[in-house]
Amino acid sequence: MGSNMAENHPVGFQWVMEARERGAEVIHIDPRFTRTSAMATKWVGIRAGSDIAFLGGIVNYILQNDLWFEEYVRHYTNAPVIIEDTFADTEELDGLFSGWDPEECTYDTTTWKYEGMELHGAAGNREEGFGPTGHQAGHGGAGGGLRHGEPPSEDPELSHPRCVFQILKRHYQRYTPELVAETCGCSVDDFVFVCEALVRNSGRERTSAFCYAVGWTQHTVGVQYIRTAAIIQQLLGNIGRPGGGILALRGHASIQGSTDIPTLFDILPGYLSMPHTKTYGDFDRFMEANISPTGWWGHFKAYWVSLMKAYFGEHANEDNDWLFRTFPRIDDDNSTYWTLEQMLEGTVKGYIVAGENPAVGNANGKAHRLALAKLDWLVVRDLVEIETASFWYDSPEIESGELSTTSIPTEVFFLPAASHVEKDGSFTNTQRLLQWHWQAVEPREDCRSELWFYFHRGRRIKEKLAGSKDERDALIEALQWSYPTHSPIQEPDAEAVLAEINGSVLESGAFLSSYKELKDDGSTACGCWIYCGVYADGVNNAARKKPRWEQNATAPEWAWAWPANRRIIYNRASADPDGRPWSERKKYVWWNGRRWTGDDVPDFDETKAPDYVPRRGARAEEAIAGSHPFIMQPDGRAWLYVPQGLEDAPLPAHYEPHESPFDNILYAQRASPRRQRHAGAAWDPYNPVADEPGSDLYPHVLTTYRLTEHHTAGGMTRSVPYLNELQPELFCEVSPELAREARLEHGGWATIYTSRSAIEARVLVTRRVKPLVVGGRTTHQIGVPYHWGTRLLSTGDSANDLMHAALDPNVHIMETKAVTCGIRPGRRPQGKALVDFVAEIRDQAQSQQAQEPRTEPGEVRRT
Amino acid sequence: MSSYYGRPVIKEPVWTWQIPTYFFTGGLAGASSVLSLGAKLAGNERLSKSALYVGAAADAVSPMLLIADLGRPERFHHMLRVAKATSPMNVGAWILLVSGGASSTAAALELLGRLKPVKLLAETVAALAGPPLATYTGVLVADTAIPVWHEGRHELPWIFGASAAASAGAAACMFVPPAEAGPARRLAVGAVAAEGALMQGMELRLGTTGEVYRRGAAGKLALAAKALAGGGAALLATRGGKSRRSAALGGAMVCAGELCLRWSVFRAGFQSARDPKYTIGPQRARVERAGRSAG
Amino acid sequence: MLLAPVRGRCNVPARQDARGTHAEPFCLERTREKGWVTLVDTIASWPVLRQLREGDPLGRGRAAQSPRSKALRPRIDEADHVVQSICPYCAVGCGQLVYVRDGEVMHIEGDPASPISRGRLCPKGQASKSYIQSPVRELKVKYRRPYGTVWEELDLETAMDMIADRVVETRARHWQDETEDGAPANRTLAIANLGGATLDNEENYLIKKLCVGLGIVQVENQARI
Amino acid sequence: MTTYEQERVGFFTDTSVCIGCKACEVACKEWNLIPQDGTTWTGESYDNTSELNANTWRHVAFVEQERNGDGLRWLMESDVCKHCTHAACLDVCPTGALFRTEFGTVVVQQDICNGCGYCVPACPFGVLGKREEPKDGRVWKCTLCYDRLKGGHEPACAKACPTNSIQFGPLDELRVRADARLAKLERDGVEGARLYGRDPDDGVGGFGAFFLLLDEPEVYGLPPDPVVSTRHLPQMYRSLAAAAAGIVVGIAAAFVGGRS
Repeated sequence: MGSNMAENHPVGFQWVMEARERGAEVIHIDPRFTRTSAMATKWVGIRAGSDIAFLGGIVNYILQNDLWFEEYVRHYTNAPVIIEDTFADTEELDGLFSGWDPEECTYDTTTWKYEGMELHGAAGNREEGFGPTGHQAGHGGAGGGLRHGEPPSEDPELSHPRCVFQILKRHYQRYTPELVAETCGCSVDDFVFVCEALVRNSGRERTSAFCYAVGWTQHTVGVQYIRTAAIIQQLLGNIGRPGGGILALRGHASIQGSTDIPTLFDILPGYLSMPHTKTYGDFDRFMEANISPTGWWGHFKAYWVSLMKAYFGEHANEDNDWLFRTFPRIDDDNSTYWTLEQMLEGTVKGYIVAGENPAVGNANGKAHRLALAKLDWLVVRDLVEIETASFWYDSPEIESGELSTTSIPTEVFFLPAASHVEKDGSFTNTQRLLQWHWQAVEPREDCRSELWFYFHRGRRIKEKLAGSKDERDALIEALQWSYPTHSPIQEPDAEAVLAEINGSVLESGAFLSSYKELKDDGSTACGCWIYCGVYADGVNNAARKKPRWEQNATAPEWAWAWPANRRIIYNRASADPDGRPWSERKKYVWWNGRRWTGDDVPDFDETKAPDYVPRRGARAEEAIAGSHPFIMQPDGRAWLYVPQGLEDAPLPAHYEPHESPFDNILYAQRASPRRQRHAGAAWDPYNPVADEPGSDLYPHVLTTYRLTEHHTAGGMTRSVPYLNELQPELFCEVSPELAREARLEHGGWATIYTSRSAIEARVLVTRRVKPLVVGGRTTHQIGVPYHWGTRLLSTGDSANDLMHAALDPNVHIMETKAVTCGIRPGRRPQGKALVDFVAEIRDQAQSQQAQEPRTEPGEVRRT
Repeated sequence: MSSYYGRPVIKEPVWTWQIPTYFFTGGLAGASSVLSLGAKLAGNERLSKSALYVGAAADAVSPMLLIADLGRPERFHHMLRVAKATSPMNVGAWILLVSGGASSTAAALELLGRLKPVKLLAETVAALAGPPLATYTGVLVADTAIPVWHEGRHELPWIFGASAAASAGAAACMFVPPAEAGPARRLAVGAVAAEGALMQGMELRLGTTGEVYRRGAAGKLALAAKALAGGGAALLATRGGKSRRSAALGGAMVCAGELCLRWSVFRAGFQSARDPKYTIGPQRARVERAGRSAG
Repeated sequence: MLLAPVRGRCNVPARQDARGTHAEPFCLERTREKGWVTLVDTIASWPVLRQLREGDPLGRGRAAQSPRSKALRPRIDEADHVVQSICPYCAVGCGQLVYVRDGEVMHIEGDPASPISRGRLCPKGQASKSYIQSPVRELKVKYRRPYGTVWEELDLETAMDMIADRVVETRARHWQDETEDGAPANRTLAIANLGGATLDNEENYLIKKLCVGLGIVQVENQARI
Repeated sequence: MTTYEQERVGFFTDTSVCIGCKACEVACKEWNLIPQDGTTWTGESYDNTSELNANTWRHVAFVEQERNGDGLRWLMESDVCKHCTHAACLDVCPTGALFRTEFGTVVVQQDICNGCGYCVPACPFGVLGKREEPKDGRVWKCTLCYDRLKGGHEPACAKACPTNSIQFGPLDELRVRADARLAKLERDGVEGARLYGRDPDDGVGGFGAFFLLLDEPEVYGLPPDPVVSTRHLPQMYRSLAAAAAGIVVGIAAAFVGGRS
């Protein structure tokens, strides 16, 4: 679900095909019948944006029919935990949870906590990760706040009305097969088929896996999509076991790496939180907020201090709180779309873009291009001149007259980048595997790696600021910035950087082999604690290339997986509470009486017996019992219910997409109340929705997607002749029924429009897209790939120009997988006429909408 | 009948105008050589000489046309790299080499009036090579996957042969005074009649496959061929023996008709290849007749 | 760091006649030496004669084989060395073998040793060589001055210096010690950095590290889209 | 039975596992340095390649089907030169440019081909095409990576294929594998599965590159009962001889007729 694996991860899909050939059921649940659907043993078509209803229905099916994996659920999840009586569910509040503040549009998440649990950190202090709004920075973050590893109140019988299990049951009781069919537009039979197949293939002897990609994440409730799958997998015992899991199929070579060693605003390497402006500068308080007393995050300080030593070396020491006072602070949201807003407002002056093409790849592309024209300076680094670099002379806005080249002040530097074969380095793939790629040839002419660009830029800046007495320059002066270089262009040695990431004992210089060796006293340095061990003993383990035929199926000597070269995390769950494999067939890691052993590196203290019970006052992982596999969690359990750490819900509830033609069948609250919007912002107008007047101007559901033959915003494929001949043009997929209704001609042109913009695309009429009946009403879905822009070897309109920038509040990802739109036959107006065309429909819609404005319960309407 | 988006199953030929023109010139050359030797044996020196020159000229033009059509003209001699019985084109190249060599030698010696025995030998060789030269092109097109050609494999050598004979006779009529052109006239008229019957018979036998001869460019050319050759033959038959001018006109018309005929066959091949029904239909019928499953 | 070179075994130039631009215009096999012996050899190598001699009377097999075909070898055998790499597109992380000759990539194909991909590649990964050698790839710095209408040339060193200046100046002018509420900020909100998911871990590490040092907090990448 | 200097090799293309990714098309082009073949959007499902020709040696066909009660089916098939046992292209080639290699494959030798184009209409599958690019003019088709085979590498397309839909190997082995595969699909109740070109007794003597299809061949643009045209060559030569004799007789008759 939420993934088109055969098309977007074809080589990974070989394993799915192999499983299918061995008899595995492969189910594809997707709005479109794709190449993945064609390969699946079963395809279920659902409406884009309705996945939580479908998944919630599965949860309900499992619970109502008592099909859950009892021993797994009882011992490995927080099902028995009793929740505070302040908690109120969406069933009671018609789509809202307790703690909703309609003014701030946030939840007070203290109402969701475990009963009897003290909130960790001083209450009301709004500490990062611990504030009542539940904002979570680090992945898996320092959430929880348990004083010890066992929650205060539990009901092992799972019958207490306020225990998680009963809350879960009540929460999903109305997600019946009939309701799922009505909401998602599928048949009851298809839904039940999926439930039965999943249940049949789970348990002691069998496991099932979910694969997802941006079809799940690009929603205003994206995190909750994945959460719902997590609930199913916990109930069926499919986590931490071979063949199980929820597998994120990520889209870029090192998008996992760029999250682990983040180029993200809110975290530091290894998912350490960035300090927040609201932390008031106190290091001890920051530590207190982030060190989880129980669970693995109890070592937060060692990781933090070691990172500061890697960053600042001798300049960071205990006496100056490891330079915490001068460390930069973030706000609640400094993400891409926030930056976009700041650019439009003129706050952002300079923008450096390396290997990304926001003018095409980001939602509401037009806003991005208009924003670029407000900058003082822009640096673009890529292999080809992408739309982000050329906006000032050939963007659609130049054509429409909204921008004029001679009035754009932006100074643009385009610097050609080096490709993967022109530099050494490692990518972290979607299964956390760090794989080294060796340099094969020297980059030509001005082409340079990012390693070169950032290193030499940093070097120059440090030189320019050398000797500065300004306080603001203290940190940059303290920054450790010397790396050996090689070759005539002075390319920094990537292995030296990897060695710094791995970390070392400062005194001896010995490379660390495990994050367990990290110290909080400044004696170790480590650039990313979860990567510690990749350069153990000075050996580049990411570069291990022992052929697969010389090792077992786990291939532990091919590259290196974080953490600790572990291939399946939480693999202690592959054994029962007593440490025995759940079954011979699914044997993976087990307790042999003295230690944990098996086919993988055990994700557990190797000598912690299954019957280990933490003593009172135990800290960190010592506070986790021997029967609790989820060691990163403060209670060692998988969370069916999330008491803290999420902004929008402790339990996933079905909400309509921000833009959808329908009301929420389940609740009065239509869309997620917590979704991030830019209400009233001229750059991000929204279509009227559901039964609002004017919504009939945008009656269809639009979803975007990728094709095998291209890659994301096209910067890496629209430059390749062989690929462009395979998919040379933008098209839209519509059903024969919609084609008839809208008079669209196969092979002809269609204009698709939203409040943001309009694009033209060739019409591909196909039975692979089906009209769905939702809530008794027929709805049409339109699919558009988003690879094209104005430049390179094949050009076309950008689907992302149609998209709005309403976001998921947890991760600030936009909802490009389900918006509403209108469609007309023929090509779109050109130039200024395009702007007028879009504005005319928008104005009409908005004036109709204004006559009968609609307010959802969770929303205080602002104009 | 299903097909893949109506796309052709087989490829149209890549040959251009030179090839049907060569079919004509090659046929003309081959049949003229025989006519020349026949006239010589019959004691009709005038006719023999004219036919010899016509044949030699046509023989000389033919390789030029063929070479011009090649994707790599400079590699024309690769045609003689192998001796390949399975390739009508290779066989034809050898025949053309022999025929062209012989007829040009004969013509040159005739012009120079020297080495009579050698000339006679050359004439004999040319006349021996002539009939296969005139007919192998029928096999050449028939030995392809093009339904209308391949299915017409029984008739095509005959049709091409008749057409060759007609053009040889007609060409001779253009250059030889009517009094001495009697055999040529009879040849032209008889061959046109035979060819017409053969074409009709082939079309009938081919059924649906043959319908391309009534459609599109092939149809128009077939019609033109019939009109020109038929008209020309009629003119030759009625007035060719009396009027030099009529003989020339009639001869020219028959030649033009034969050229059109080759073009018609040529175009019919393209049309037959382009529409998948001509490829799939008979094959599907064959499969069903045999009661097997395809593949 | 490079693997042991894979040396070619034959003398057919790797890039010969790949696009058919300079095929040999001969039929009878020609050799460089002159003389009667060669002529005899040449005639003897005439495929028509070989048809009889080599038991291929119809000339459809070995008799028709040209010397070039006989000597043909895969061009990767001519590589100076082969480098193990990883596909730059999606996150599956397929193994690639990069064949290099004379300092240029001559071919890229799947690495059979990889337990992830088993030597297979998708169309994008398979097109990696065309990607790095794209006809529209940029090799030079391009500069557009404020309000400018054209790209201008700029020396890389100068560009780097100018960019460093821009960062220093913008940062100095728009530095925020504290937020409006008086909370410590230690940052500039006037500079943002985007990108990282297509880059190496080491590069991401330097980006984040440098941005932290400079107080640039708006560091983002494709994980957000 | 023809014997080859080495074991005869070929492809078994199993369309039941083809995901339509077109890696084979690109792998082929990258290895064989084939020119680009135009950027036309066809609207024919996801197929913008359309056919095999001089600049496309692997072509993935896409067929969208909706069958009553059985839902949607999206057939994908990577088509390629069949390397026929009795290959018309090879038979008719006048220069010997096309020849049977030591691996039993059929290859155009680019240093020999003079672009006569005879093989183009001779092929019952429409595989070959003449490259019209300036200074080329020769005919090109799949070589089954002749150069790679000589170095012991498998053909580029088979190597790239993510799902092993394209399998390369000794033909005898592939046939055994294909039979087992068909039997499995039949057991699993997969409708319409059949082997295409596996049978050595068919009109071209079996393919060196054969297929497992899920529908009739023509659905994929393949001929249902291809026959090598040279099978009828003796018959055609007889017609030729007869017609040649006919010319002689006719001309003789023209002389004789005048005397009577």
